[in-house]
This record gives sequence, C-alpha cells and structure tokens, in this order.
Amino acid sequence: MMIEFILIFPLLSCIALIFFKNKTLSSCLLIINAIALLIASVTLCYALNNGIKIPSLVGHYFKVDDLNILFFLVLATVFLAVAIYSSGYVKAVNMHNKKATYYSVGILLFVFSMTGAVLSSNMALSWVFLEATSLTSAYLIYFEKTKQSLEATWKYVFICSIGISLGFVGIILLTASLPSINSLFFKDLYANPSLFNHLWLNIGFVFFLIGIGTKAGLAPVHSWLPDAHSEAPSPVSALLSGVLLNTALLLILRYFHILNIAECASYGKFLLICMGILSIFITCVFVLRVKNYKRMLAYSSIENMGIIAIGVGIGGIGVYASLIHLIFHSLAKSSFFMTSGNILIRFRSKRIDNISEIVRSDSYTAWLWMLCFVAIAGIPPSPLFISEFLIIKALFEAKHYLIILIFVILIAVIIFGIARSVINMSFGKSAKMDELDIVDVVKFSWTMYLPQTILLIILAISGVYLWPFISTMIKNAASLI
Amino acid sequence: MFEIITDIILILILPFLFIGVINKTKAFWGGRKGPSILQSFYDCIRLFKKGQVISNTASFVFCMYPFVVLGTTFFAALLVPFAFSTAIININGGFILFAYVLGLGKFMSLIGALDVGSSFEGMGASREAAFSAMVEPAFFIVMASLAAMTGNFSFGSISSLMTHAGSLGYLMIILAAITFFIIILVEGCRVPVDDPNTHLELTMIHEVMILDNSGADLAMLTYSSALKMVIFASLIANVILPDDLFFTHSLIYYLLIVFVIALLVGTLESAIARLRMSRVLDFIFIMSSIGLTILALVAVSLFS
Amino acid sequence: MYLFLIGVCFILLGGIASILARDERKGFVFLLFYGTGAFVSLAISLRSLIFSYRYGCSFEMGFPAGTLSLVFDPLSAFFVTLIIVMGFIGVLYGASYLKSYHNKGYGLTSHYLFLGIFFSSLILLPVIRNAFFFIIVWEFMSLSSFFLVIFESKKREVLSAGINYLVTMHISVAFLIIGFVILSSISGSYNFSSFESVLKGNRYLADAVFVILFLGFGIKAGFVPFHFWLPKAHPAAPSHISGVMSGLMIKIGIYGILRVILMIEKPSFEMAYFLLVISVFTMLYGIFNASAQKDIKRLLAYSSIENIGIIGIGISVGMLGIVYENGTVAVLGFAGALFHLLNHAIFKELLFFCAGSVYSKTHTRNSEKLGGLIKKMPYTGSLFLLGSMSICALPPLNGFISEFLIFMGLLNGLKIHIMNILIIFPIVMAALAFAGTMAMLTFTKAFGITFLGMPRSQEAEHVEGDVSPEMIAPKVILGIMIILLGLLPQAVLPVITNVATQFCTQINGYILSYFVMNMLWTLSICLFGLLLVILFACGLKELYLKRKNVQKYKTWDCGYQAGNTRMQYSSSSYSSLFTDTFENALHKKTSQRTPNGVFPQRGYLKFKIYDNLELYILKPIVKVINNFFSKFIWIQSGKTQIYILYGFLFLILSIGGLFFFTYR
Amino acid sequence: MEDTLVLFFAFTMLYMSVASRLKSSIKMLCLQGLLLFLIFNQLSAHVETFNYIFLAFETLVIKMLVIPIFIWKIAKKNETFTDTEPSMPRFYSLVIATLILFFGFIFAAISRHHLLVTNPIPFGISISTIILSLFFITVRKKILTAIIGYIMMENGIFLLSLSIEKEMPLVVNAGVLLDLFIAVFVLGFLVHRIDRTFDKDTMDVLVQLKDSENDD
Repeated sequence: MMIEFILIFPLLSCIALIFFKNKTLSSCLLIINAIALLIASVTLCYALNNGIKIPSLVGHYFKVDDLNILFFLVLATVFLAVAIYSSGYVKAVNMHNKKATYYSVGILLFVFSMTGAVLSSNMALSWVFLEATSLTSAYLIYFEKTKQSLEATWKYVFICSIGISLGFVGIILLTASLPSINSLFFKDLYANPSLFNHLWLNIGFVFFLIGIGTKAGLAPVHSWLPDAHSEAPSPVSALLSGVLLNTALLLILRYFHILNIAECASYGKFLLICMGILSIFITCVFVLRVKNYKRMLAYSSIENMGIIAIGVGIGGIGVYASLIHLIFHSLAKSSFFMTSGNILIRFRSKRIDNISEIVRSDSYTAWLWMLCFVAIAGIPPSPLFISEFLIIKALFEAKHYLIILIFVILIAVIIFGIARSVINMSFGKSAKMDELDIVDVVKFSWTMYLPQTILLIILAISGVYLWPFISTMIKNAASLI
Repeated sequence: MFEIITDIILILILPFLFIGVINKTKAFWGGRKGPSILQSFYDCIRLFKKGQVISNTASFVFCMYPFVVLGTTFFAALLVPFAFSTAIININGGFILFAYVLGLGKFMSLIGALDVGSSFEGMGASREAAFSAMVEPAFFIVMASLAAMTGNFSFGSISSLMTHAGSLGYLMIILAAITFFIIILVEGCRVPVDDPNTHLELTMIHEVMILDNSGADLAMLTYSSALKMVIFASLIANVILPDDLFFTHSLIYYLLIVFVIALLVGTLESAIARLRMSRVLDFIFIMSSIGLTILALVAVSLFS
Repeated sequence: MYLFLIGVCFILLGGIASILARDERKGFVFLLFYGTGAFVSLAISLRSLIFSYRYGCSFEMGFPAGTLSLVFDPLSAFFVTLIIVMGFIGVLYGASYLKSYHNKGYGLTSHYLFLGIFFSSLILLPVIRNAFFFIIVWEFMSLSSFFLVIFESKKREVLSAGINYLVTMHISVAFLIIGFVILSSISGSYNFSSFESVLKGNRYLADAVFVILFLGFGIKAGFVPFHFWLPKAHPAAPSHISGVMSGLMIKIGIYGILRVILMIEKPSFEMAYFLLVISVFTMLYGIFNASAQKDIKRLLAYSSIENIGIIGIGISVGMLGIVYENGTVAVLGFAGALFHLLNHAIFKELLFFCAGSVYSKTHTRNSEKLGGLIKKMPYTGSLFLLGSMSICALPPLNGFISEFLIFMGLLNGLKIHIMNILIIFPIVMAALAFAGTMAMLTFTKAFGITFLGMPRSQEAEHVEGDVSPEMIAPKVILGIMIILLGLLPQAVLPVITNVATQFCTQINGYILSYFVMNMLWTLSICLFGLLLVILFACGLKELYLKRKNVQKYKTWDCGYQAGNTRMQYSSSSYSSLFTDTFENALHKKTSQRTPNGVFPQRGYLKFKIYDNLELYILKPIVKVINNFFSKFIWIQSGKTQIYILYGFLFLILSIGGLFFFTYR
Repeated sequence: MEDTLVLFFAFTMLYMSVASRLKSSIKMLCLQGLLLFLIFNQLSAHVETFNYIFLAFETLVIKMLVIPIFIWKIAKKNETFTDTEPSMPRFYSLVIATLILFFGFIFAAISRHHLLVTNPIPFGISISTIILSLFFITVRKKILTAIIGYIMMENGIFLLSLSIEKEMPLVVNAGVLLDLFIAVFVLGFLVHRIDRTFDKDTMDVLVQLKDSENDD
C-alpha cells in the first residue's frame, strides 16, 4: 500500500489546502508530505534490498527497481530539504495565506507528478507523468507574476511540450521496432532484446533523446533552462534542477538500457557524448560573462547534466561515475539554489556585480555560498570529485584522449568563471557598499540555513568515505543501464 | 712549516709592495719620481694613529664591516696557494669556499656602503654589486674546467695543470692567466674598470664606497683590497708555475711573476683610459667567453 | 602510527576548538592544540627518520578508493618532521602577528579553522600512499591555503590573487589526476606500490608520467613557467602564511617530484636533463625578477622561485648520478637538494616574518618608502640581515652548506667521463654562482634600502620601537637554527644522507654518507677558522678603538649642503645598472616627467617591472580563451523560434548521421 | 482509401503553411480532427470497444471541436485574426513545405523496403507532418500560430501512432489526451497573459531573458 499512499496523499493534502487556505498549515503539510515520502522511499529501498514484497494494488504500473529507487531517494531528500526551507522562505518573503497555499499546492502537484514519473514501470505512463511535471511546474515558475517570469514560463512550457511530444514519437517508434510484443512495460521491453529492429530502435532513441533531453537540459535543447531556473522562486529552482532534470534523465536511461541490451548502442553513446560535450561547452561560453547568479547556477546544472551524459555515453565505470554525479549534484545544486534564495532576499538583486561582501552582512550565508561552490566545482571533499575522476578514468580506458583534454580544459574554465563570481560576491568589496547596511534588516529563521547545512555535511562525508551500502546500490543501478 | 710561515709573511707584506710597485710604475711612465715603494704601508700606520669620524646615520653594520672584510680576505688568502703550490688550508672544492668567503666580504662592504645613506655610496655599491655578479660565473667556469682537466678539486690542482693538460696546456694556461688578470683589474678597481685616483665621486666605484670610512677602518679596507689583488696575482703565478719545483726556486719565480703583474697593471693604468660605465659590464663579460673557450679546450683535450 | 594520526587529529581539532574561543584567546588555543599534536606526531616521525624505522597502516575505504595505506619511509619522515617543526614556529609567529587584527571584523575564526585543516593535511600528505586520497588531501591543502591567502579580502588585489591561486591549483590537480589516472588504469589499483611495479618495467610510460606529474607538482612548487600564482599569492597572504606557504607548501610539490622519482627508481637521462634545464631557467628567472622588485614580499616570493630552481638542480644532479651509476654524485645531489630545502624553509620563514614585522609597524611593503629601520627595530633588522646572508649562501651560515653540497655534486660529476656532462656541469656551476651573486645584489638591496640609511617617508619615520617580544622570539629561534646548521651541518647530515641514499638503492649508501660526512667535518672546521680570523680582526679594531676617540659627524655629502633623505639611492636605482643591462629579460617600463620651464614643477621618474612570461604567455592565453568563448554568445539569443530551430536542426542532423552510420 | 485521406491530410498541412488568416488555419485544425477520425477507422479495424470509443471521442470531440473553439475564443479575446508576416516569405515556406512532404513520401518508400512498415504512406506523411509543424513554428511569429503548430504536431504524432498498428493501453491514451488538453489550455492562458502584459501577441516581445549581450 506504500506506493498508493505516497501517490494519493499529496492530492488529498492539496484538496485540504484548497479548502482552508492557511500559511502555517501549508508549510506543515509540505513538511509532512516530505517526511512521508522520505520514509516511504527508505522503506521501499530496504524492502527492495532485502527482497521483501510490499503488496500494492497498482503494483503493475508503479514499482521500484534498483535504478529508480536511487532517483526516488534523491527526490525525497531534496523535497524534504526544500520543504523545510520553504517554511522559512514563506515567512521571509512574507506571502499572504492565499499565495502560500497556492505555492504549496503547486509544489505538491509538482512532486506528485515527478514521483509518478520516477516510479511508473511503463514507458508511456512515465512519459505522461513527465509531461505533467512541466504543466504543474509552470505555475510555480510564473509564481512571481513578473514580465520576465511570464516569458520564462512561456518558453519553458512551449519548448518542453514540443520536446516531450518528440519524446512520444520516440516511444511510438520503439513500439514499432518490436513487432511481436504490444506492451510498453519495462519488464516486457527488457525481456527479449534480440527481437528489436535496430534501425527503428535507433531512430526512436534519437527522437527520444532530443525530446526528453529538452527536459533534462542537455545542449542544444537546453535553452529554456536558464530562464526558468532564474525566474522561479529559489526553492522551486532547487526542485527543478535537483529533481526534475534527473527524472527526465531516468527516462532516457530506461530507453538507453534497451539499446544496450540489444547491442546497438554505439550511435546512442556517440550522441550522448556529443550532447554532453556540447552542454559543457555551452556552460563555458556563458559562465564567463553571465550577469545573473541564478542563471550562472542554471548553466552549471547544464554542465553537470552534460558530465553525466558523457559518463553514461562511455559506459563501463563511467555509468557508475555518472550515477554518483547525478545523486550528489542534485544535493549540492539544490542547496546552492536555496542559498541563492537567501542572497536574493537579502540583497533584492540577481545581478552579480550588485552584490558584495555577503560575509559582512550574513556570514553564514556567505560560507554556505562558498561551500556550495566547492561542492559543485568538484573540489574534494565533494563527491563530484570522485565522479569526475572516475569519468576521466573511463575516458582514458576508452582511449578518448582528445575528449579528456577538452573535458579538463572546459571544466577548468568553468571553475574559474564560477569561482570569480562566487568569491567576489561573498568576500569582494564593491564601490556601493553603503546601501548594503540598509538592506540587511531581514532576519532569517534557522530553517533557511539548516537544509543546506545538512546536505553539505552529507556531501562532505560521502566525498571522503562513500558508504559501501550506497556504492553497492549504485553498482546495482548501473547494471540496469 | 717553513712554507706556512713564508706564506703568512707574504700575505702580510706583499699587498703594500704590490701597490707600491704599481705606483712606481705609473710614476715612471708619468716621468715622475713617485712615492717610495712602502708608501702605502706608511699610510696604514698613519691611519692607525689617527682618530675616527663616523656618520650620524651609521649603525653597527658600518662599524663592523671593515674588520669582517679584512677577516674574510685574509681567510681567503689562506685558502689560496701562494709561493708553494699548496694552500695553507687545502680542502676539496676549496675554490668554492674561497669564492663565497670573498662573497661574504663583498656583501658586508655593500651594506656598509648603504648604511650611511649617502647617494654616492649607494651608487658605488650598486656598481660593485653588478660587476661582481658578472665576475663570479667566469671564475667558476675557469676553475671547474681546470678541475675537470686535472681531476682533483682542491685549489692546488691548478698548478698541476701543466702536467695533466697535454699539448693544449699552454693555451689553457695563457687564457686562465688572462682571466685572472682581468679579475685583478675588477676586484682591485684599476683602469680600465675604475680609476683609483679620480676625484669625481660620480665616476668612482670602490673609492666612493669608502668615502665615509676613516682611521683604522680605511686602513683595513685599503689593505684588504690590495690583498685581493695579490691573491689573484698568486693564482696566476700558480697557474703558470708547475707544481714540482724546489721551494726556493718556486719562491723566486713566484715573486718575479707577481712583480711582473704589478708592472703590467701599472703600465696598463698609465697607458689607457677607463671605460665608460655602461661598457664596463661588456668588458667584464669577456672573461666568461674566455672561460667558455677554456672549457671547450678541456673538452677537446679530454675527448681526443 | 595511530599515535601519529591522533596527533594530526589534534591539530585539526585545534582549528575547530579555536572557533569557540574569543578573538584574543584563539591563537593561544590553537597553539596549544597544535603543540600537543605536533609533539605526539613528531615523536613518531623523528623515530622513523633517525632509525629509519618504517611504520605503516592501511584502511579499507570501499569501492572507488581501495585500500588507503599510510607509510613512513625516510623521505616521508623528513618532510613530516620539517613541516611539523617549521609549522609550529609559523603558528607561534602567526598567533602574535594576528594580534593587530583582533576585533576588527577580520575572519579570524575561519582563519584558524582553515589553518588547522591546512596543517593537518600538509602533515598527512607525505605519508599517504593512495593516489585517490593523495589528491583529496592535496585539494584540502590547496583549498584551505586559498582561504588563508584571502584573509585580508577587503583588498581587491588580494582577492584577485586568491582567485588566480585557486584556479592555478585546480589546473595543477588536473594534471595530477590525469597522471594518476593513467597509472591507475594501467596498474589497476590506486596504491603507489602498484604504480612502482608498473613504472619500473616501462621506460616510455615512466617518461610520460614523469612529465605529466611534474607539470602537476611543478605548478605547486612554482617552477618557471608555471610560477604565475606565486608572486601574487605570497604578498597577498598575511606574513606568517606567506612564510609557511613558501617555506613548506611549495616544498610539497618537491616532495611529489621526489616521490615520483622514487617510484620510477631508475630515471632516464631525458628526465634528468629536462628537470635540469627547467631548474636552471627557474633559478635565473626567479632571481632576475627578484633583483628588480620594490615590494619586499614580492621580492621574497621571486627568490623562493630561485631557491626552488636550486633545489631542482640538486635533484637533477642526483638523478644524473643515478643514471650514470655514480653514487657520490647521486648522494651529493639529493643530499644537497634536501638540505637546501630544509635551509630554505628556515631562512625564508625568517625573512617573511621579518617582512611581516616591518609591515605591521609601517603598513607598507614598498621598500622605496622605508629606510633606517635598523635603529628603530634592531632585533628585526639584524635577524633580517642574518636571513639575507644565509639566503645568499654566505659562509658560515646554513645556506652555504647546501649550495656547497650541490657544487660538490656537480664537481664530482665531472669525473663521470661523458662529454655532455663535462660541458653542462661547469655551465650549471657558473649559473649557480651567478644566481648567488645576483642574490647578493637582491638582498643587499632588500636589507640596505629597508633597514639602513635614513627613513624615506613618514611611515618609516613614525615607527616607535621594535615589535613585541613574542613576535621576535620565533625569529630568534630561526636565527639560531641558521647559525647552528651553518656551523655544525654534520649534526643533521646523517638524517639527510639517510634520505638521500634511499634514492640510489643499487649503490652502497653507507660509504658515501661517510665520505660526505668527512667533507662536512673539514668544512665546518674551516668555517670555525673563518670565524676565528674575523674575531681576530675584530679584536684588532677593539684594540684600536680603546686608544682612539670616535666622533660623530654628518655623512660626507660631497660639498652639497642641502641634501635630504629622498636623495638616497632608492631600491630601483640600486638595481637599475643591472636591470638596464638585462632590460629585455625583465620588461621594465619607465615613465617620467622632467621638471622644465622657468619655474619647474615636480618631476618624477617611475620604473615598473612586469613579469615577462606572464605578459607574453599567460595573458595571451587567457585572452584567446576569452575571445574564443565570446564568439558563441549569440547562442542564447532569447528568441523562442531560434531555440526550437536548434532542436530541429540537431534532430535532422542526428537522424542523417544515423543513416550515414548505418548505411556506410 | 486511407491513403487518399492521408493525402488530404497532407494537403491541409500545405494549406496551413501558407494560410495567412487565423480563422482558416483553425478550420483546418477541425478538418484534421475529422480526417484523423476517418483514418483511424480505416486503419485499425480491430480495437476493443473502450479504446475505440475513447479514440473517437478524442478525435471527434477534442481535436475537432474543443481545441479549435478554445483557440478561436482566445483569438477573439486578443483581437488577433490575421497572422503577421512570417520571418520568411510565404512562397518559400510553401516550397519548403512541399519539399518536406516530398521527403515524407520518399521516406515512406524507404520505409516500405527497409523498415517493413505495413502502411508506409501514413507513416511518411506523419513524420513529415511533425517536421513541417516544427518548421511552421520556427517560421511564424504569432504566439497563437505557434500553438496551432504545436497542435498540428500532436495530430501528426497521433497519425504516426495510427500508422504503426499498435494501440496504447487506455490509461496511456487518456494520459496523453489529458496532457495535450492541459498543455493547450496552459498555453492559451499564457498567450492571454502575454497579450495583457506586453499588449502584443508576437514572440518578438519575449526576448528579455538572454545572455547574448556582450557588455564587459
């Protein structure tokens, strides 16, 4: 009954919220949902690893396996962090009851759709939920009701809808490539790979990759991402780049697995590596001159998705590495976005050069900001270092020497770009220091520091010593790609 | 034992004589009678009798540097073979110690010059520093190649050059002698590098550094700069002389050679004018090229 | 071994504990913890250093890393000991240096925290034998040192220097990653022992890996042309940090190179010559630039580059000794390098601390503004003099001993009857001597202009009294070290030869160390003789002064009565004769305005020295990268249709590509 | 029979690519809905009743009536009846559209031999429809036209799914339909908002968010 519960509960709480619009209630319900989700994910994970069957009505359509349990855990963790953060956020930007309620409802629906997309065991069904995510998150991106946010929302919804429709084309071609069976359940798809028609499968994958890749933020179809991330409220950006991108990627991995077991993945791998390099390159181009720090973070999400794509594309140890990268990037990036929320509230500006010496007005935020940068840049003790190391190793073993060179150079440039902005923001002294003293009247509640801190601690620990349990789970997951 | 005593006596006397001879020669070429040979010795005595004037700005550095310079030069002299082809203190890599001990003296004299805060002395110090920077490499190349030739690293080795170096030996000896001679001109601040009896501070090098010294300090400094010249002169002598001479002979030959060198210096000084300050570095750099030539010769004679 | 780890943890705890303390107490608390930790771990490392006792332990760290093994061999022990001891002095100085920053809104808390992390990682690095954790701890060190550098982040140049440093360190670690990735994918494990087995067999691999890792470690050590970060970061950092950085941190780069050589066991002569050429170049380049600097700490930073070059020469001489199976040369080379490393740590810390004291008194690092300080701050001044004498390798101080060893290595190399050695070694000796005299010019300038003569500005005039005794004490300790090591080098020599012989396993180290021992005995006796002679001369003067009176008068001004303090020789003019001769090598910019007209107004003459390589290599590269990427900014044009067009075209392209690949 | 219908469908696409009046393209949308219904009658005879009813509902009600009417309402509300001049002359777009359709037929021909598609004409046309509508979107400026293009694309996909004789399970179909519906709804809402905020309903106003300016 676990899965039904976690699918129904958000909807019920939405209805409850609609009825009595109350700020505190909405925050509480968010946190309760998040905790429920976390508990559910942990229990499911436990059950999975110890082979315990949990009875379920919709077990046919929704079930956990080694791959999506990871995504589910990440989803739950990030959601909990965001929920805790939002309770402070709602106060800090002092939303009135109605607005807060809609905010929570939006987030709940968003999370619900992502949960569905992650858990569903049917290709088309998870596609449906993925489409649903872009519709549910549209409202959240338009939350600020400004011109820019409107534009961002338009681009997001429109581009993503087109992309996802292309993805559906990919699904149709997938069915076409398998004449005998008429089902899109993963177990049937993975059952007998020999029957697939390779050309069909590959065309399907091309459509699917480019379509769903739009949602996963892979270049060259990434273009909605910086706008949406920069215009959405910071907790929402955290969810978007922490969970949504992974969810989209999960679908791609599911599809890619078919190619792998049907032994026709060479072109798919090539395409993945191309898109990966392209994404990193795009980030390089813009991270050097971007003026808006939330956009900067968005670009770095693109970069990291690119790295993950490369890892998957290489295969071998690369897949393992990219899964590590995926998990910990979500944690790091979401905390990064939440911290940017603190900065945004305190300084009321998204421009990098308007902000300086955060360390003076709010030292804790400044240090969080710095450490998040360290985590994202893959500087130990960040686990992203492990993954990048392993990816380079995989590239070397696959004899892609040129790619290693490009990879290293681009990453160095990106780190320079981000480092410059982040350090100048937290420590630098700018000409217009005087209005800073006016601004720092906002007092934050502890809930706006706690989640990032916890996430960063998790990162630091697992960067030095990756818990064997996790690493075995990741290994199992990698076997499903 | 006899050698050691002789050497020490030589170290004590020769500098005065050396200066005296140079002055005599200059006087001769200038058609004058000139001061007596021991004039500089009398000067020293006189200076020791006089009192001392010290600048207000001077610190302890200024007071201590003259005797450090004296001490280092004296010790350097002990490291060098004089009349007899082994030095009093004869150790492996002696010439490295020698160079760096002299370096210590130079360091002290430089900061001593900077201590009184006069613009002239700073100028002199900077010139001295720049010139010595050019001298050292040449000295090391020459010594290293001679060591490679003779195959032992003590200072005495240079006098055994004749026996080791075969047909090219004479060439090497001449070149080495020339290098050391130039070093004499630089370290002793003689023409064409510097004119010891100019009266314009702006053109001085060594003289301007000791403008503020008086009394015993001045005596020590003049003595040690003379001693430096003698040291390099005796280096030349040892390069030329073979190491298997009977000691009276070697003593006589040695004195002869030193005398000749003094004559040469004097003659040169009355014959030519000093170089422009900017050309001096080029002049000094000639040594390095000579040193490289010696190195090439050594390589040829070892690998043929 | 676990005791050692406990000690390291103590140092780390010191950082954490100092968070809780008040600003005034922080330094003391940290010092306390550091002292305890240092004491504990020093015992272990000393034992392994002196009795060459090999400790070791290993932990199982799960999938990616494999087993983390920590091993003490003489080399590691040497570095660990060095770091602990010198680090302690650095902390001692730092605690008192930072007093002037208390309660002024500086990030003291974070400073001490990162100091703890920095030292613990620095001490841990030499014993780690697992590439993966080596890089992790390495990055810990770089990152924490970055935070230490940007302590005075209120200044723009400090911050930019910090960013520059961070990025450079990342590049260096990228090289390390590549090198270790190559090794680990061939050997199949991250343990150095497995690397050894791989490297011993395959010579070309060894060469390639050596070059790549050298790039990685060389950036850290500051070999030219990877030195750009160094002259920026050192002046930017607070003085105790600059001292520790250039005394210890850049030495870790040297440690890495030595470790690689040890892994390769028998280096090829290409490597040796490669290192030799780079080192000579580094040495000369460093000292050239040092001689032209006005900023004291910048000057010291460049001279660190020079000394790294000298150490590199020693190492490459040792390598050549191994290559040509001449034990004497090998031992002398490595011993010289290690000894010089130790010495440089000592006198460079001393010099940086003195510079720091001067800075804390006058608040300027520009030596053109200083002068006459030796009367105001006699202790600092004379210690600075001592340090500069020993960095010029003047006997009877420690700097001379190490250079003497290297010289002897080169000389003995002449016995190897090989043409290129015969040609190269004398030239290297000449270069070393040249660098030595250049150092003399540089440091007579640094000392003379800063401490001697008359004050050149208000800052220098208004200094009252020397710095506090607890700021002088560490420097005194260092000074004593300098003198003792200079006069009695044979005391520490066995330890160093013990490390050096580790490199030449095929040669009987014992006899060689005995030989070197003898050499140093005679040397130290000579040095005592030198002291004796100088004392004799001193006595002579004393005798004279007893009888004669000394009177004070103003400096001889050549008849010009209206002389003022600004007419003294300044630092730029002191080195100008030299810099003008080598101006092409130094890129000196001159800007002046001559006073003219009937009523001439103030004129000026300014020199500015630029780092040539930075100007002609680094800047262009950065420019090119920037331009290249800025060519693509049209991508994010904001037009929805264009965005869709990208996807559209990419779709068509990739389907076309698919058909192309399928029906080829 | 179905091939003629499919051809007819293709011609509607051609017409749309040159149509300048919004009303006509909306009419074409209705027509497409109808055509799709007929085609799916022809193509997939053996469908279980639920699915059949559902698909009939989808095509006849949603695609043919609801969506066009909704769009028409928006158009009326924003007083946008004619499309502004596209960024490329209509003639060229006609040429390109023709080429793309031609490519569709070629593709159909290929697919018959290499890919063993049972009914290649619908397949080829649907592929070319998708590409054509992407082209349509990139060329046109009006936001409403873009949405129409999106719906055309959805129709194309529907045709594609028909051309391959596989029907999705009911749940999936429902989900797909729901998504399509909501997407159109949301887009319509956004169009309305954009028209209100920028009082202009072309996409040229939506270029605030970009990084392409190079001022440093």
